Amino acid sequence: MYDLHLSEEQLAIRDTVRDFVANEIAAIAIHPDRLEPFDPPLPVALIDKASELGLRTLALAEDRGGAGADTLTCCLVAEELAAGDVDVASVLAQTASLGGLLFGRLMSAEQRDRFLPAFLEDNGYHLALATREPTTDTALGINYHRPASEAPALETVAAAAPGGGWVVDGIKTRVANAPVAKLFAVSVATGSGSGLLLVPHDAPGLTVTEIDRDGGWYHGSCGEVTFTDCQVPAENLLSGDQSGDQADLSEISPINQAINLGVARAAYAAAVDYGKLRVQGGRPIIEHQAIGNKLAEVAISLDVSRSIIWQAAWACDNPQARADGSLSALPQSLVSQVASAEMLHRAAKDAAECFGAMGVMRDMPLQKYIHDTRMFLHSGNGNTDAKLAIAEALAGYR
Amino acid sequence: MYDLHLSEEQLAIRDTVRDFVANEIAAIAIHPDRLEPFDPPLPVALIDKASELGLRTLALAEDRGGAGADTLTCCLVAEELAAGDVDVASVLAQTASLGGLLFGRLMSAEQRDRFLPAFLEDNGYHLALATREPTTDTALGINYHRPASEAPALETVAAAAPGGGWVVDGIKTRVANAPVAKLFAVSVATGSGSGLLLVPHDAPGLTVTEIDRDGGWYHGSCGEVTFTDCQVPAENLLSGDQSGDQADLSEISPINQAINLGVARAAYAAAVDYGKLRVQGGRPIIEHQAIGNKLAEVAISLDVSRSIIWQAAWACDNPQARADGSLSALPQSLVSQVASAEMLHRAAKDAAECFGAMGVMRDMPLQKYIHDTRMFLHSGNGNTDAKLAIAEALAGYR
Amino acid sequence: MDFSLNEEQTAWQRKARKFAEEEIKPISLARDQIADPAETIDWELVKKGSKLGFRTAVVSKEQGGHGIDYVTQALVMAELAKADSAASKTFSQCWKWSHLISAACTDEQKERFLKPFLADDTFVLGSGQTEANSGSDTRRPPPGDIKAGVRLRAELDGDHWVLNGEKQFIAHGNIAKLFFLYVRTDFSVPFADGTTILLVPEDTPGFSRGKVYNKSGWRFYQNGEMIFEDARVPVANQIGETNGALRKGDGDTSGDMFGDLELAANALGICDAACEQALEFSRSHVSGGQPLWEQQLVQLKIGRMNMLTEALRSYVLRVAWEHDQLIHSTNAGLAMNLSTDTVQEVTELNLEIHDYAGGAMDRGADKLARDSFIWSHLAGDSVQRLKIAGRIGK
Amino acid sequence: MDFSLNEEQTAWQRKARKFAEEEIKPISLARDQIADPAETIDWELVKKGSKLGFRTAVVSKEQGGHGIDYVTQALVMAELAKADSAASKTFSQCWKWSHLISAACTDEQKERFLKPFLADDTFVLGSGQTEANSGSDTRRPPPGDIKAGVRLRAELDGDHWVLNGEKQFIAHGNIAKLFFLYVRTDFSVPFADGTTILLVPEDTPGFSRGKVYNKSGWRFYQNGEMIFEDARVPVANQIGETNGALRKGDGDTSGDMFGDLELAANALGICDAACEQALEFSRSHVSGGQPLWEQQLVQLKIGRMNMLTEALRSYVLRVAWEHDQLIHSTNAGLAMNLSTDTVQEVTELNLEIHDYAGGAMDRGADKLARDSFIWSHLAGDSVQRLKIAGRIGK
Repeated sequence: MYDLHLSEEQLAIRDTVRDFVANEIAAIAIHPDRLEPFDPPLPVALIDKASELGLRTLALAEDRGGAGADTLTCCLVAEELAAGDVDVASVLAQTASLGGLLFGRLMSAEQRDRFLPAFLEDNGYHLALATREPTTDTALGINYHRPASEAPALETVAAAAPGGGWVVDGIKTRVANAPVAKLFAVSVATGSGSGLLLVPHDAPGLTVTEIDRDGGWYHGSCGEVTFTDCQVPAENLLSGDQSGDQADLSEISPINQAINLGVARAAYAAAVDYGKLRVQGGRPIIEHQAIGNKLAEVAISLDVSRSIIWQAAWACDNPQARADGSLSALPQSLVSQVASAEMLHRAAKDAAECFGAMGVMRDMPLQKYIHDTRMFLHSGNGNTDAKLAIAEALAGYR
Repeated sequence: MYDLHLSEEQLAIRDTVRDFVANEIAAIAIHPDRLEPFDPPLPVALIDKASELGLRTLALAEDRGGAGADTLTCCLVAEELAAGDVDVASVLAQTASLGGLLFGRLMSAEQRDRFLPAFLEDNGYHLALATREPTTDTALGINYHRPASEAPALETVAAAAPGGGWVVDGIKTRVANAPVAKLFAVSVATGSGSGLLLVPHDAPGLTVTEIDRDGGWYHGSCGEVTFTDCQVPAENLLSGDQSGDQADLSEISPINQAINLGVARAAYAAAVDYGKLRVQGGRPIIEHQAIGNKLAEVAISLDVSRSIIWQAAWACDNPQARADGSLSALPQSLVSQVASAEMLHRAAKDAAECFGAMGVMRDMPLQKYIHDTRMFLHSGNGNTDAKLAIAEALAGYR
Repeated sequence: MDFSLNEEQTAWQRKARKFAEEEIKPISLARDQIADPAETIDWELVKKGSKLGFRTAVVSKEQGGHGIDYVTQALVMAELAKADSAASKTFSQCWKWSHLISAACTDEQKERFLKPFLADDTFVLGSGQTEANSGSDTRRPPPGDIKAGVRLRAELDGDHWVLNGEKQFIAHGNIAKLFFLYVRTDFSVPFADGTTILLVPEDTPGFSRGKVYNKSGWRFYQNGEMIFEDARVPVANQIGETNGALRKGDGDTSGDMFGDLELAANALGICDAACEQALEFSRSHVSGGQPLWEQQLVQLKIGRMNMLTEALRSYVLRVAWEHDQLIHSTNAGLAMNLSTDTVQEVTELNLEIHDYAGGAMDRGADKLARDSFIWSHLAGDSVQRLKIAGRIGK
Repeated sequence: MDFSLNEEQTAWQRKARKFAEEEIKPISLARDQIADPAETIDWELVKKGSKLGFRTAVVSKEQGGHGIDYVTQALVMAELAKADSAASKTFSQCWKWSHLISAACTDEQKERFLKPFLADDTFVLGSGQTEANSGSDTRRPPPGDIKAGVRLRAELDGDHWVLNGEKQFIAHGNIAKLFFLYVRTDFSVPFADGTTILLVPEDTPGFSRGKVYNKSGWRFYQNGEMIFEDARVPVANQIGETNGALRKGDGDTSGDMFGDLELAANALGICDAACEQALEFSRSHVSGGQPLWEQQLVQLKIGRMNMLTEALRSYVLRVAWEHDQLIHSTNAGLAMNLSTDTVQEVTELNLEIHDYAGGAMDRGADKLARDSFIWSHLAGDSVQRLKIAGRIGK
């Protein structure tokens, strides 16, 4: 039955996080240090505090020590956090999502017993998924009419060690959370195929190089991970097919979109406040038609984006809704990505425009909101690629 | 609890109407007569057939002979009908919505007893709401920063007749369904204030002039209604405040937006079919990146529009969802109007572009889809006005 | 750098403006609303315009025309289009092929075809390219595909070509007295290498006209179907070399390049009309006790309409100048692409201005929007953009 | 109509292109990434450019400058901006006020201020308009409101004006050697009627520089705060009449109108850079075994980038020509407005082309987008659009 009411639990967690952001994050987030796009330090202390609130373990089942949050709830939390600080939101969202997936679906009971206690115990214990290789060429769009090609072989190889266990060699790049992760799920080619291998951050032969923020264009924390004769116990291989699950964790996820929404919302809130405060032409600028109209457009963008991001989030947890005709057959996460990324970037720019010269100053947050939403717009292979993936579905290639 | 599943009933009614459209409407809708934008005849026979299916009485409570449909269900039906024929959808949506309102909320038991039987019995019994006057000047936006002004006095007056009852004089213009309506709800000034008066179409002194289609820019059926010494029984006045209800029936309603969506969907479906069929450059044009990308954009527009229109429809029936924080505080029907009207017009144009020269031919439906979605884009006072209404809310004027 | 017009250019511009204001504009809306697509053209208007020189404006003076340069052509097209875009196109469609005559016809052909064209005020010219299965392929022939493109077959029989097949959506297909027909003369090679242009008079035996297309806009300007059943066209009517249709025009600015300028200049006229309508309406329509013009959002829209229009004008005149200088660039095509975006946005903004009336849409504003949708197909679809963009990377 | 350049224009364009390619482009990204906003300017570059004549290009030849016309100015600004938009602005900011000197200064003032300006390769000029509470109001003074606008107070004390107050966001506020300062000389009338321009040398007693603004783009070009505490400026440094600041410049093309052209021409340079980057990347980056260029969507984007850029170029050159002819129109302002939309869309499309790299964004592409956001505020916000649009309805 169609119903847009959030549950009492969802409303409560949203309020809690909103208060946390107002009380703990807001002031720190607009410190000039944090507004600097070139190399802002990761606010580790804030992330740890948010962990204490349970936001790191959000998607773990309640009986495993988490909050059992569904994807929509994760979106609510991500939006609130990002309205405070996009990096805090990104690091936590990545760990929370991966935590839900790894401990909830992919690990065996034995593996869970080995890794879960440390994960629960340590507020600084983050997770990372290392799948992208430097030579990865997604190549969607070239020969758009081509038949689906096979995925290229992984260049990161886990070889069976003579004494048992795996020896991993290879490089993974643009791994979100790599610099802060204590456990990596690494896609590897094994003799018999491919799979995800759990590698602790202190495994001998594993090194992480943080990717330079400015050139790197990422949110949160990101690094390159190199494996050189890296020894991993045999029992760390995850069994079963994880391809679908990995897709859920791509950059095109409703949770990432909710982070983008949070950023744009912060820009909007700042602009409305300023519009009521700033007097030019003899009255607060929000009372000028041109500014009022612009803010209305931004407000509409936020509402529309939220509506479709939530729809996509719900679709992640309710895949049968497509089959029963409640939702269209399109890949909902791609739809909401394409539609919201452009709207939200535009929203941030329009909000900043209300600030005049202050919209471009590095000691003010507006320029950062623009930069952040621009990064979301160009994340992964960008909107063009996402649209082509939809086009391929329409054309019936795959 | 957030849930996007349509109910089994909703899915069933959607399928029924979809079948009806495919079997009864589709072929007639693309007859050159119906594609002519200058003066297409109203397909009365089709409307009557749809009435037989119960679509005219959709929103009446079940115990009063209707289907008890909520606003979302009305949207589902409207989209399906409009994907077949926009005029059929418009006439039925107007009668169905008004029926739900008049018989469900506004009429006294006595009034209902008098009018309901004839309404239920006669498949050609339509309803019209006559509120707009030739001199109406909504004037939103002039002195945007002004305090809210009082509504201007109605120029249509119901005077107490010496022998009892009302004598109505005045003109109402752009009254949807006027040419086919058997009962009008007319906003009138009375000695003591204003209210809605029920006037049967055959009341002496009531004349309807159909508004010329070409210059008129409307869907369905539309006319000017003149009252000259028109005698109406005293007991036909509706009691209570109807201002909020009238707002629900304005041109800016999610049901009208769903009709627009149905039109754009028809354009999209035609373009996808054609894209798979038409070969140029050595392959079906859908297999060219440029066309595939365009169709993906159209598909995304439909999904996004549907998502926000449904949200607005649900918000109509669940006003408390704003207060509890499940929805934003913005007027949802305006949000979905602004956002969807532009997207859907663009979608129709893009779909038509795939047809080359055939996209502009009057014996093909594409040009009509463009014209129809353009009318929705410019209905009422247009998007500019709707955005200003939102802006006024943000600025806190009202 | 000099943006000023010389005396001749100004004179033609003035003449066109007067004709447009006094003769075209008063009948434009009425012609638009004629239901029968075969009855929309007003021959009296064509005759009047012809007598003023608009029909034959680009034929050289030596050959009996007026020999106006490309800048003047752009100015005249825009002025006429401001009153009625389709009427403007009716005249300039004659120019398109006048250009080809002067660029590619032999003296003998000029003698045979130009003279009657110049003498008869109702003699309009037509093209003949598009076919049912050759739309985009006509514009961007797929390399190496011998099945694609024009299929109207021409076979040599003595000193005649014998034609069989059909053409669709042909400009002036139902009224032109002379056509420039693209026929396939070699099916063993791709279309681009096996197509020939023939001059086909209306009284060609075996040629008949099919239906007249009923368009949503551009109604004054008619399109029709052409049918050829063993139609016989003298070899003497062939333009250029056999199989050389798509190679003609290289090194000149006729045909394709004129067509690009033509659409851009015509769109400019529609934009001018929209700007004028919007300003006029915003000043005369009172809402809330004040003219609409007083509203910021109205001013912003009218500012944007003018901004887009003046940018297009600047680009159109640059392209026209380049044509006069025989400079080849991607500008003509890019300006044509741009004119699509511009004319559609500007006419849409004009509709928005008219929204403030709160009721029925102004018919004039509606017509401009309908007319401008034609650009999607002619000037701005992905094929017309890829065709131009492809040249940038070369 | 003539779009060609004369020899002098071509020569300056070539000289600017060479300087941009050889001197500016190699250091542009490095200057952009200097964290301290006071350290971003490269004085060696300024000196080199000055020696080539770029700093003093618009001072008349008689007065010791180069006297280049507006068309040349537009060409030079675009060429320099192609390598670094902010560096180009650093030079042209000097032109803006050179124009004012020649339009409004007395011979005595020219003697006193032009000579040192011409002699010193590091002598850059600054404005001084915006204040904390006068942003939009400076651009569009609200009629009749005596509280709005510039509040920096100047009071007459013998033959000196005594200044108290602050200026914000002042171009070259921290480095200029001479400022053109807008001061309020009458608080009993609206700003537009009570403001005077003073020439303020950097060593004026009572003047001190405040913070240097840290901008997200345009980093080479610096902005600072100015503080005046009983600062004394000789009455002899006043430009034009007392209270006549906003009436100067009427009838000439300096100041405001040059500023409009300046932003439009500078944006054109960024667009050129973006088009070049996109084409280069699309040809060199291979995906799926083929250059990106082979993809239709890539071609469409590059086509659109070029289309928008060439339309802007056409409009910019038309505006420059109008300035040279002393023709007044809304074109300068509309071209400036348009340059905002164009430069932002074109640089955004360039980012989209670079998306295909699938990873980190190209720093050069990112810089172009950051630089172009400055236009929102300077050239394309609602105030800058209403200011121009308002003239259309007059």
